[in-house]
Amino acid sequence: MMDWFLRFPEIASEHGARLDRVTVYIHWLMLALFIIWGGLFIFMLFRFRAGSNPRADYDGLKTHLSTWGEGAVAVAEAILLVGFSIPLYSERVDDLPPEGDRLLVRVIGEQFAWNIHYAGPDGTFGRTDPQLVDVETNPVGLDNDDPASSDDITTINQLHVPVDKPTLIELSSKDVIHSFWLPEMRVKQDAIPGLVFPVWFQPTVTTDQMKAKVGRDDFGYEIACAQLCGLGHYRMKGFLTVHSQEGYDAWMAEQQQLKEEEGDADDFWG
Amino acid sequence: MSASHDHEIDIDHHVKVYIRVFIALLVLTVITVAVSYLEMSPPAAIALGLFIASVKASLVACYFMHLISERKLIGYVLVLTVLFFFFELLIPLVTEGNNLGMG
Amino acid sequence: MTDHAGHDDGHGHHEELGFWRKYVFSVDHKVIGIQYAITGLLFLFFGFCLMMLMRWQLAFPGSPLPVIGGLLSRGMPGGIMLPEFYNELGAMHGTIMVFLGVVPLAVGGFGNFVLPLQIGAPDMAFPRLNMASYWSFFLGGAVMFASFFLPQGAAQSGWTSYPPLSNIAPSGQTAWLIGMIFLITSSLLGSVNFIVTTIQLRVKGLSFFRLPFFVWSQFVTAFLLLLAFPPLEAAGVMQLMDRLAGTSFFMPDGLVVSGNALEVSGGGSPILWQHLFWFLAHPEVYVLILPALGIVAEIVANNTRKPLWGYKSMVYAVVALGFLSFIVWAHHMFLTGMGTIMSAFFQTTTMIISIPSVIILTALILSLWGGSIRFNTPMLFALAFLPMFGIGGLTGLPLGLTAADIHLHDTYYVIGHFHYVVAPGTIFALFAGVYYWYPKATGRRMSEVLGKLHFWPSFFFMNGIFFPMLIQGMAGMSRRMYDGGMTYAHNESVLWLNKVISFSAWGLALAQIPFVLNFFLSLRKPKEAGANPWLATTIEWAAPSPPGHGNFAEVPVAYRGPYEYSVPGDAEDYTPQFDPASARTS
Amino acid sequence: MASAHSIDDVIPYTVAPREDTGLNNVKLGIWLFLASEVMLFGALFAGYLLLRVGATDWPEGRTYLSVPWAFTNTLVLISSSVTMVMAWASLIRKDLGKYRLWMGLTVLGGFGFLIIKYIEYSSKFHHGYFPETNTFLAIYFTLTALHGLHVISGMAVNGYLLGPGTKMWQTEPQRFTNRVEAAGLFWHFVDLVWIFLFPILYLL
Ligand code: HEA
Ligand code: HEA
Ligand code: CUA
Ligand SMILES: [Cu+2]
Repeated sequence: MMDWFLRFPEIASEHGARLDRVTVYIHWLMLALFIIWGGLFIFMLFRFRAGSNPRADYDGLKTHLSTWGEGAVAVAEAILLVGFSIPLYSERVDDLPPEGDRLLVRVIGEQFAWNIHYAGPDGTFGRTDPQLVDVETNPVGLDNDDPASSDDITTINQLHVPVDKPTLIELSSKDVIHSFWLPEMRVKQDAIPGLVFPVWFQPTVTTDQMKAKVGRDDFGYEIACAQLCGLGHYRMKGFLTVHSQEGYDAWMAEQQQLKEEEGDADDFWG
Repeated sequence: MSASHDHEIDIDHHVKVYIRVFIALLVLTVITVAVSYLEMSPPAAIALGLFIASVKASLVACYFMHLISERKLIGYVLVLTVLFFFFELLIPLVTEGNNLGMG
Repeated sequence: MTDHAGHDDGHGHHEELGFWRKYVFSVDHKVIGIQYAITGLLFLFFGFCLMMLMRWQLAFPGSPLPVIGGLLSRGMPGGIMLPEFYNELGAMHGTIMVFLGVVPLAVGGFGNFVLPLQIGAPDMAFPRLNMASYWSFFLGGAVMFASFFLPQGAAQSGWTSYPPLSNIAPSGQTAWLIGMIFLITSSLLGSVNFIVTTIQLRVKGLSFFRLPFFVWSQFVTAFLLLLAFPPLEAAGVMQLMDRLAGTSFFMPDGLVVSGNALEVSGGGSPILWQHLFWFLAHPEVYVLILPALGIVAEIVANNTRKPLWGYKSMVYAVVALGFLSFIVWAHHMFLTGMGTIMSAFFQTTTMIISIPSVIILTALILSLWGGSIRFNTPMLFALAFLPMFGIGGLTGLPLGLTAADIHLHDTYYVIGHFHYVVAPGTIFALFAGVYYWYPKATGRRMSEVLGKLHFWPSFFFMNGIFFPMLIQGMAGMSRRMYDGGMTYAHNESVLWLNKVISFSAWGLALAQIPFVLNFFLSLRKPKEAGANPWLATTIEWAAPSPPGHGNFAEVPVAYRGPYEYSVPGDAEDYTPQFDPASARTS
Repeated sequence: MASAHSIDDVIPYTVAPREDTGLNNVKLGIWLFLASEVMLFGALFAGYLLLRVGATDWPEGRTYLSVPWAFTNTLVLISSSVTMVMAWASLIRKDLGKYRLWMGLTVLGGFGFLIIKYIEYSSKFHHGYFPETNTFLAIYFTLTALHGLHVISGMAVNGYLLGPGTKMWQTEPQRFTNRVEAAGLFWHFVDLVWIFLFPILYLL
């Protein structure tokens, strides 16, 4: 019932439901407090209005049951904190998916786009250097003299990942602070220049499956920017496509193909 | 002003103390500089440097600023301030001690 | 210092000051309080206007705004708002509401006017400092206001001014920083004054546990201002250095802006600003709420005609709140890459700090039990404050749990959370305070009919504005969206609420008309309120309305606690603190 | 109450201490102000630590700054703290002449400090060291400039108490002594800040 009431976005990641559960529980607590206090409040306004109670009682309420109420709130908060929020958050930031069984991608925010950088089949990222950045042709500043760069794929605003496999993102920013947000994945993390943060999620529903689920053919997962980053903040939108593993492999092969066709000029973006 | 609790006869004694504190401060300043030329590991050097500075600062606060004989209320204010000052020093700790940076 | 000082042995000698010394550069806490209050109200109104412009853009993205749009040609060419201008409005709405509206009204206005009266003092401890504090605030406000007329407009990096964005922003940001330095100076001068006044100038018999709760709330607030503002001042100086002297306190190596590597030395940390900002700004939010709680407590006690329930626990709670507010700041920064230990620490302190708030609110609500409740206008606003602050405070809880904050951070849920606390919360309390102390300040009563006409629609529209924001936030709508979030498909189902909110906001504007009328028309009524129109117990009601120079005809003495209403055995249902006679000696 | 001033004569405890707190208003006020100053410099200090710990390499102060000058300046400032407290002591002894002498020396000490600071600054600029050169110099210039502003404010107050402000000694000696004490507290605080800045910036 609370889920319906809270109207979360669709959910498509393995950990998302557990995060939502905390939100739901705390809202139950809030609702209970509000109803108990609110009910009492309305009752007292009615019962103790001057018309019906012309002379006030100096001592007022004599019980101290409320202390128990306050204690109960504290206990409930402690349970949510220790039992749920702290371990869940810890899982987000400490239990990063181990090497091998994950896709590693770099995401670099800039005003006002998301640059995506794949290491390609060799699994190593080519060297990057801010001095080499060119908005049009080389948004991440990839050094093409580095052999590891040769199979690297960069895209703008297009993040493609396979389903049911953890994706680990190395998040950073070129200019100002952005915030990388995948609403359906329940992933949000500030992208701060000068720092690189790990973000990970395991998608459980492919884009196609989600299209069927919500009954809309034009559905697509979005990447939103959640931190004010200038006048284009509102339109700093990217797209996330969740493929089946085969679909993802096909996409990656296609990108490699395209990259070769472009030759050494890497002004490709997808 | 502390006239209410210091008697004016005390002032000669006070002045003597000021002179002694002054000399101590001079000596400690020389020591600070001398110590900085010793070959020490940076953490040790920083700890020692700050320690000497704290001693000097306490001398100034206790004697020149009369904290040693000041009313309790001022003491409370300062204890509170020092506490919040340490909260401020949590800032570098929070940032550096425990962040996720990978690069 | 003046030379025309009266050589008179007696106290309370009224000397004639010229117009300027009496009303403009006055050192009388009452005049300064009223100056603060009027300036604060005007800034609230200005901040409200900025917000109404934003709400137009949010409800009808990209459509030209009739009439008014034409006047704002820089930001709204052809009446259509530019994104830069939207960001200016947002940043300045936040800044103005917080630093130029609520704080001056709540602390500068009510604090200055009421606090010395409630403790029986003739004035503040440092009257000239008090005047300096007002004028420093005024200068800060003038700089902020004037910044809209800069070629590239006012600050546009949010009220939080996160660098590097704010470092590379146009000159409005410099004006913002300079304005903030004036405002901070003003608050520092003011807070020293409040603390010394409270400690030193209490009349005989007024021990700390006989202070009205309002005085306690101002006292704690003053400590927050005193100790939390300097870090922001330091941060402001550093950002000014970054902008004007080319330093890189907040800029790391290797920045590339619009494809060009930035020519700075680098080595700085953007997060440092956030820490220094929130080190102030979290205590600051309690600066916004504590005076409001104080006002509500006074009015609730007076209009239930009984003592506050659990006065002592409220006092302990407010002190605890003030103390704890210094160690929760990083709950605004959960998503800046915080590890488990630090986030656990700040989640825990955040949950702990909610407990004293619950205690205060519980005490206020349970104070109604056994009361004889009068529903006059101040009481209506004070009563409405309770559930509104309740909603605002409760919605703070999910934000304090990182697991929930991952989804809710930087969405309209946050906007809904804090507006519930500050708008139908604090603003209502401030309205309550205006209605309650207006007779003391002017000797005249405000109209009850207009008051109720102000209250009910305001109550309705406030909820019409802020409740939908919680729903939008839950659905994933980001804040600070120039187009109201229509770029994103996941917002589609809640976009229609933008119109509901905007129309409610304009409705709220109309609902303020009775207030403005009431405020000014009541000034023309006869001065018939008398010293104690509400039959209240605290010491400000011993002074004549309006109080003269030196405040009290004779120095009052406090004989008992602040809220001795309906004392058994007393004929009247109130036994003032300053009244020597009572059936019950305490 | 001779030569009462319009507002002050109605405010209690401007001169004499309140019984239960044992303090007068000015004394409490100046300490509260100093508390906020602690937080101000504390924030910059926290910033310094954060930037230093986060830096890949941090220059030794000596590579840019002159230890001998700073050492001299430390001595100057410490001495002026002593002269300040002696000035106050002379007032307790009711010796205005001595007060003038010591207070004059204190103001002179302030000038000395500023002159040396000026020499230091201009030699930095001369070598092409500016705040924008690197983070170390940025924090060095910011901290010392802010401290310098405090020195200037302290000198302004002391200068007033040495010049026109002395008039009050004739009419309200106690109040004047209180003012000198409060000015002294501020001046010692400025000294105290420098005692930390010296090792932090120059030596460590
Ligand atoms: C006056 C202002 C004020 C107050 C009092 C509070 C109070 C609280 N705030 Fe809020 N907060 C803000 C103003 C305020 N806040 C602002 C301005 C922001 C955003 C700034 C920005 O980013 O621009 C913010 C943001 C903010 C965040 C960051 C969110 C984010 O950016 O992701 C968090 C996270 O922990 C938080 C938590 C809390 C908590 C736990 C409280 C607690 O203290 C609340 C405790 C109160 C209660 C628990 C209520 C008790 C209720 C009852 C007892 C029931 C009563 C019921 C009836 C009467 C019917 N707040
Ligand atoms: C104290 C703080 C405060 C107050 C009171 C308000 C009040 C209001 N705010 Fe504001 N708001 C902020 C602080 C505040 N806000 C902050 C900090 C932000 C974040 C900025 C940022 O993102 O950087 C924000 C952002 C913000 C946004 C989000 C913008 C965005 O993210 O893009 C919106 C959107 O609707 C909004 C709306 C409102 C509304 C409708 C009110 C209404 O409640 C206004 C009601 C006002 C009144 C009722 C005043 C009436 C006064 C008079 C009538 C005076 C009469 C005069 C005389 C008698 C002389 N606010
Ligand atoms: Cu990028 Cu907002
Ligand atoms: Cu907060």
